Amino acid sequence: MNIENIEIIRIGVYATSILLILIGLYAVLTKKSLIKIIIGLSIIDGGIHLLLIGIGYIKNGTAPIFSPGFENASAQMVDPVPQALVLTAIVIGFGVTAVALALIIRLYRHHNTLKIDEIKNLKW
Amino acid sequence: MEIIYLIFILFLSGAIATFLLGKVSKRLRDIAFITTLVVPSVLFFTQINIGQTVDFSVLGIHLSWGITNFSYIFAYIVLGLGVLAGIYAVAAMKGKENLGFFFFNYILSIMAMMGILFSRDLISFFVFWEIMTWSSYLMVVFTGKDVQKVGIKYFIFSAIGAYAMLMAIVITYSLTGSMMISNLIFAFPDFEFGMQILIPVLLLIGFGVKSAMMPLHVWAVGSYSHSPMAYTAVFSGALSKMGIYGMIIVMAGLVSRIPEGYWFREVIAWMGAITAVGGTLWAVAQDDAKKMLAYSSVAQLGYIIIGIAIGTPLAMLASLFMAILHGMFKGTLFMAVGAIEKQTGTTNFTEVTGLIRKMPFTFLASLMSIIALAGIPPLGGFIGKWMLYESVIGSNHYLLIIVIFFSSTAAFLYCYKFLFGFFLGQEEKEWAHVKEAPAMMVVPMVILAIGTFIFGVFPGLILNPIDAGLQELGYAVTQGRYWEMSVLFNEWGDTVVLQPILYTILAVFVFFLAFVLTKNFKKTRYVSTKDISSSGEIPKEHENLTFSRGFFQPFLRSVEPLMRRKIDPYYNSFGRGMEAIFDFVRRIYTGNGQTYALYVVVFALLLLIFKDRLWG
Amino acid sequence: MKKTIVILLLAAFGYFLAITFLDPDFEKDRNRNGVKNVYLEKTVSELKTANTVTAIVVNFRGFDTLGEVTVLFLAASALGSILFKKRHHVGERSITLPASSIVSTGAKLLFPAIILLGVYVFVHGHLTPGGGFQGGTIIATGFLLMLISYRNFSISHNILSVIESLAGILFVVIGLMGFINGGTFLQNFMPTGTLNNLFSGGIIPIIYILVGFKVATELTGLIYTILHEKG
Amino acid sequence: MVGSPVLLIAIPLLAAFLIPLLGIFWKELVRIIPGLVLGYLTILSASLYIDVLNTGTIVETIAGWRAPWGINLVFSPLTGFLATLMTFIGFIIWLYSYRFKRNVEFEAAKKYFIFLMLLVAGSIGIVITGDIFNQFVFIEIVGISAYALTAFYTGRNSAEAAFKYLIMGSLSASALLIAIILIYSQLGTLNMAEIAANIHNMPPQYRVTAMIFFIIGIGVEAEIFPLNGWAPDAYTEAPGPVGSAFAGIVVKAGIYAMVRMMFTLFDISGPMQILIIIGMITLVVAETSALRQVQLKRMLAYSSIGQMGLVLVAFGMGTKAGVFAALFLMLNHAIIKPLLFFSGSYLVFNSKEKNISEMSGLGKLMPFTAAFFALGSFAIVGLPPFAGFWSKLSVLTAAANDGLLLIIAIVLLVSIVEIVYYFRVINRIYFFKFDKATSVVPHKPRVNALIAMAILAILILVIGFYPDSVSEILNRASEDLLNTPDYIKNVLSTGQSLTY
Repeated sequence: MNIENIEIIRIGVYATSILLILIGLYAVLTKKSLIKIIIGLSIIDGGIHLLLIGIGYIKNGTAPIFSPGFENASAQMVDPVPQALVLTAIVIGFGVTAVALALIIRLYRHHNTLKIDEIKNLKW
Repeated sequence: MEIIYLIFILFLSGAIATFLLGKVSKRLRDIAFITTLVVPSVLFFTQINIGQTVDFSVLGIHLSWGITNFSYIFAYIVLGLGVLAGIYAVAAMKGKENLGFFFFNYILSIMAMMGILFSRDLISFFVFWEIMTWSSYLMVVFTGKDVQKVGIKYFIFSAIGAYAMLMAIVITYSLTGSMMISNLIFAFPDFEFGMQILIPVLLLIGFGVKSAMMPLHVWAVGSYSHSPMAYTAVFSGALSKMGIYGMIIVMAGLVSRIPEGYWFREVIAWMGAITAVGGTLWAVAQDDAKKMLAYSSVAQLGYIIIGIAIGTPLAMLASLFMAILHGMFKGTLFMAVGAIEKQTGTTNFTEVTGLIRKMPFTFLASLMSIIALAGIPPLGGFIGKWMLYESVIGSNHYLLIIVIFFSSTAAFLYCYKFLFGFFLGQEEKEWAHVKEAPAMMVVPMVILAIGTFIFGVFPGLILNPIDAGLQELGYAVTQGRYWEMSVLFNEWGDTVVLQPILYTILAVFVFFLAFVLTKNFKKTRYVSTKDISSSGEIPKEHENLTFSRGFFQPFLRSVEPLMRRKIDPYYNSFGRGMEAIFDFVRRIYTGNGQTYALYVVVFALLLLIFKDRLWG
Repeated sequence: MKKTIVILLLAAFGYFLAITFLDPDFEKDRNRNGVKNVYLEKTVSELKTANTVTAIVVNFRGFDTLGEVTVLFLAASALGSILFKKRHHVGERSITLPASSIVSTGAKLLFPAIILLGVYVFVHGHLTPGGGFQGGTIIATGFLLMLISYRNFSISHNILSVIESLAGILFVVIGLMGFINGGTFLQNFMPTGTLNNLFSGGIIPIIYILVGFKVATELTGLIYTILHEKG
Repeated sequence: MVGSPVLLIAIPLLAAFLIPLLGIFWKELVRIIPGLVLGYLTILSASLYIDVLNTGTIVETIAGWRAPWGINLVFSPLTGFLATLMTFIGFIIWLYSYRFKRNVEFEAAKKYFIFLMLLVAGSIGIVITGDIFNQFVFIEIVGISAYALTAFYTGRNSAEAAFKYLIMGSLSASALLIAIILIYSQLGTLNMAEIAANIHNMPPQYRVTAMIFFIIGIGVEAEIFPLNGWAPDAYTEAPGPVGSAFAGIVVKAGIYAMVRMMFTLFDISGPMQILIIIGMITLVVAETSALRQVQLKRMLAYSSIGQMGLVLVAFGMGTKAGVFAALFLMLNHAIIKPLLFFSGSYLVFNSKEKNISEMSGLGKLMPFTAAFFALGSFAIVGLPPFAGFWSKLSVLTAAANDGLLLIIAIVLLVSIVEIVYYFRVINRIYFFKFDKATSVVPHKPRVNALIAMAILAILILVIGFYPDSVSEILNRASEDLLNTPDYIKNVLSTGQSLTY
């Protein structure tokens, strides 16, 4: 592979993740259903996690795991830090989503609807 | 320990003790209250020397307390009136709920006023100023009547004033690096032009509110008439003088030292004149004694402001003299109204009549105070007014003097109304049972009334300290020179030897009093209200013969165009407009979570668009 | 209308993201000698952990992981608190359709295998791609499978919460033991062994196993709570 | 040496995991342990703080790796001050709510205390951590506990409030992650000190973009203007003590994160127009919105937001006087607002619809609560001689020194609005007649609640009468914030951790 191809891969990853963020934002900003809004948030999260992974990419990189006999292969390894971060970020995103879903159940119990514009008892 | 600290600690601990004792025993509470007022006053007059200071620092700002000749004048008003009205209050407020709270605030406001007089730096000044404001506010709302309207109005205006002042204070600090008042006065002529205008304007707004200067007076009437009368005596008599105190410092210390000062003087003088005229006219129109006196206070403060604005030594003397006298006679009048209210339950002229025999001492005190208020010799008010006229004419404000004359004359109307409405006229059956107020209420009134008389006869007793105080502000040593200019007052200030003319006036007065009190009284036949015949007709039972209804209608009709210009509605509609705008603003918070999410994105976008300007 | 505005806004937003991330300069000036190289080097030389990601997650940035575990714990508690009802009764399961026998039999068959896989993944977290989170999630899917296959399948909430608490407590206690032994929180105080052995990496595998337990129980608890919620 | 900063985080987490276990044995432990933990944290934090003032910043490494590699905790005059304040307020809140939900199910009470403790721990974490990703994790801990606490009452609209909070919270978390990505991709590190040392090597366009995403990411917790839509709802719907925890603890952490980011991370010196502009807008919008509120807690919420706007303005001046004023404001607000929420909760509790108009005459029936509320109101609007005055004065003098006359004028005008709405309430509770139709028969506050309120009230009076009691602390803290080189040096030079 030559350099241009690598750039294309990298930019492709970035572009995809930006696109995911925008799609998620679109869902959050326009969809009326609470569930869809949460899905939108998850999509944003997904995009950001992809972006985070993407910045660790290096040309011809390998996984940052040392196998027997390859103890000195660190130069070829991709950046492990974003991977560790993304692990944490995913779990946190998961926790938030779980709480959000529970809140939606509560909201449905209380308002008998999932439309966000009908749930505004609190305002001004 | 410094005696200055001790005074404040005594006040503070006394206030708390009074409040707490109120939960235990009423008698102890009253005793604690009076003690707390008297002891620091005695300490003040005996132990404090002029020029003695204490210095300390707070948050790295150097502060200093000490009394000057000038503030000593005001201390007379504050402590004198404070103690007398305090004694009066104990009797007047007897049996009311929450008295501990009342006394607590009373002491705090006296303390705050003393603090203002002690402050030699702007921060202490402001701190005490605010303590005075909120403690007096709590007094205004104490009765719980019209709290939302009157109380809030008072506090809003006070806050506007206080914050205008605070702004001036912080600007001063940034310009001079010091909070000392003397440094401000010293450095003021070197400030740049904008600041030379801004700082006095802001300070004058602050002081103008407390001294009820015309466009800022709207709180005064409601507050004066709503707080308990025992406190209003202090409120109108002493507390409003703090505005005067500050105003004098600004006018004499700052404004007189810059070329543009001339315009300040003219504007303030005219505002004072408008205040005087407006206050007088509205006082005439009132049927409620409290409101009438409140408007009258506004008017009187207007005169004082005119004097300050004119700024000649004689005018200053006049203003300060009137300030002290006003504290005395207006204090008495408010106390008298309080006594009437306590005894009859109302303060409306149209309801109460013929109390002269029922409450003779109250009448006497009121009579003397009214004479002083109207400016009739030999009581003190006359001298103040005379000096004021003279100074206004002497400084070539001829238009102004016409206005002042007009309002002084109009003031006679309400003075008469007060006397007639309550004390003269026919006795109504309804008030047959009314008795004189308790001695504890009468004595302070009488003392103050007699004081008015004494100061009217011996003006030098006050004018000399005032003179000394004015020297502190940079006025030349006058030592009687200025009031000697008046034909009437030759050497009165200096010597206690009375001139023949004074003897004459005094003799007439004494004779009149003797006539009223002895001979004439005995020969008077008291008849019931309906025991008259008017043009041969005998009035029926239901016919209203009370003359105090619709007093001065023709006069009021003729000045109606002047009175139509009320400023209240403008403030009210401004307030409503602001509330409407604010109500609109809070609709930003739509309550829709999605909109909030949109805000996040829009905010991000805005920041990103202007990102080149964000750094640094 | 609103959608158009939103699309325009997002287009602008996307433009700014794009000029940031798609700019060729974004790669050019990057600092490639950051902490990464140190991590790769020290993982082998000092921690003797094959999987650098695991080393980072558990050791270098172990504090994050503690926080992350707390987030999960919080989420599980929050779920219970948010869905808490005054009348404390175990609600009917929302899913009322019985699973077909193929599913239920298959589930029975798969369950041990899934659990085993999960355990393998978190035990070998320091050697292979995987670890506590991944393994815990796998185990939770096993329970999810059982829960949707068998209507009567129930797990004692108490046991779950005891395991969950114990795992969390042990995590902190191990951290504190490092604090007592080595001077810093979460510091390794056990022999590190040799690279690529199961027993290597000092406290890393232990913590990761605890994380595995915690994640597994918490996720199961989450699923259980939501399944028993009647909407 | 009494301990180490890491215990400030580890102990509450340990206790949080322990509580469910211990609750099985003795239910009362669930209430007691958080109090013990928070009390211990207060003592620990205070003693560490005294050490720090005497000997200098403590940098605590974690897992034995020195600064840029491992995560580190920085306990400096600034962060120590905030951590001590937070633990103290947390303890007071515990004291106030010790008997909270006494009659309700054990499960609910258990969760309440766990969330409360983790809320405090997370906020401390935000303050003392030296690593941006770690800060993100703590922000999320705070966030999730806050969502759960907001939605605590099942009967009300609380889920709605929590949901709005959650949407904004997760959007901001995403923004924060983008910022972290940008920083990491350009500088290859997550350590604040290392970032601060290298920030000028980062190309400006990425630097500013990262800063923007940071502002959005932290702005939700810091309640800056367009990002604070959740706040009034959450404050209103959350239980009373939680509102005070938001106002006294969480916001402070958010503000700290924001200014640490601006001052240290991005090493901006001099005035920061963006903070001033955002702060002014926040202040004006919030205070004007507060004017016409019907509900007391909502009013307090807007007031709290407004105060935070003022804090940002003061920080934005970038001078030592400005920072001093801002920290002073934060301190006062952290003491006064909980007092207002505490006493306000009881007032709300005794009115049927939570409306201010239904609190007529409660002052006579519950004298202490009403007096505390009045004291708090006096203090927060800045009436001397109470605590709030001195902070307002410092803000104004700081602004005057920078010649920001317009800002002084606006702040003072807004203060008048503030006075109006606070005094409306005071008038209502003191000088109106009690009305049985709208109020319920008063529930008198319990002793522990009264003690909690009294402690705060005494603090207000002490600071009010003797502001110099805290000025030294605040001076040290503001010097610490402004001294970025020392921060970098302290963090990066710490090889081995401290021993004890």
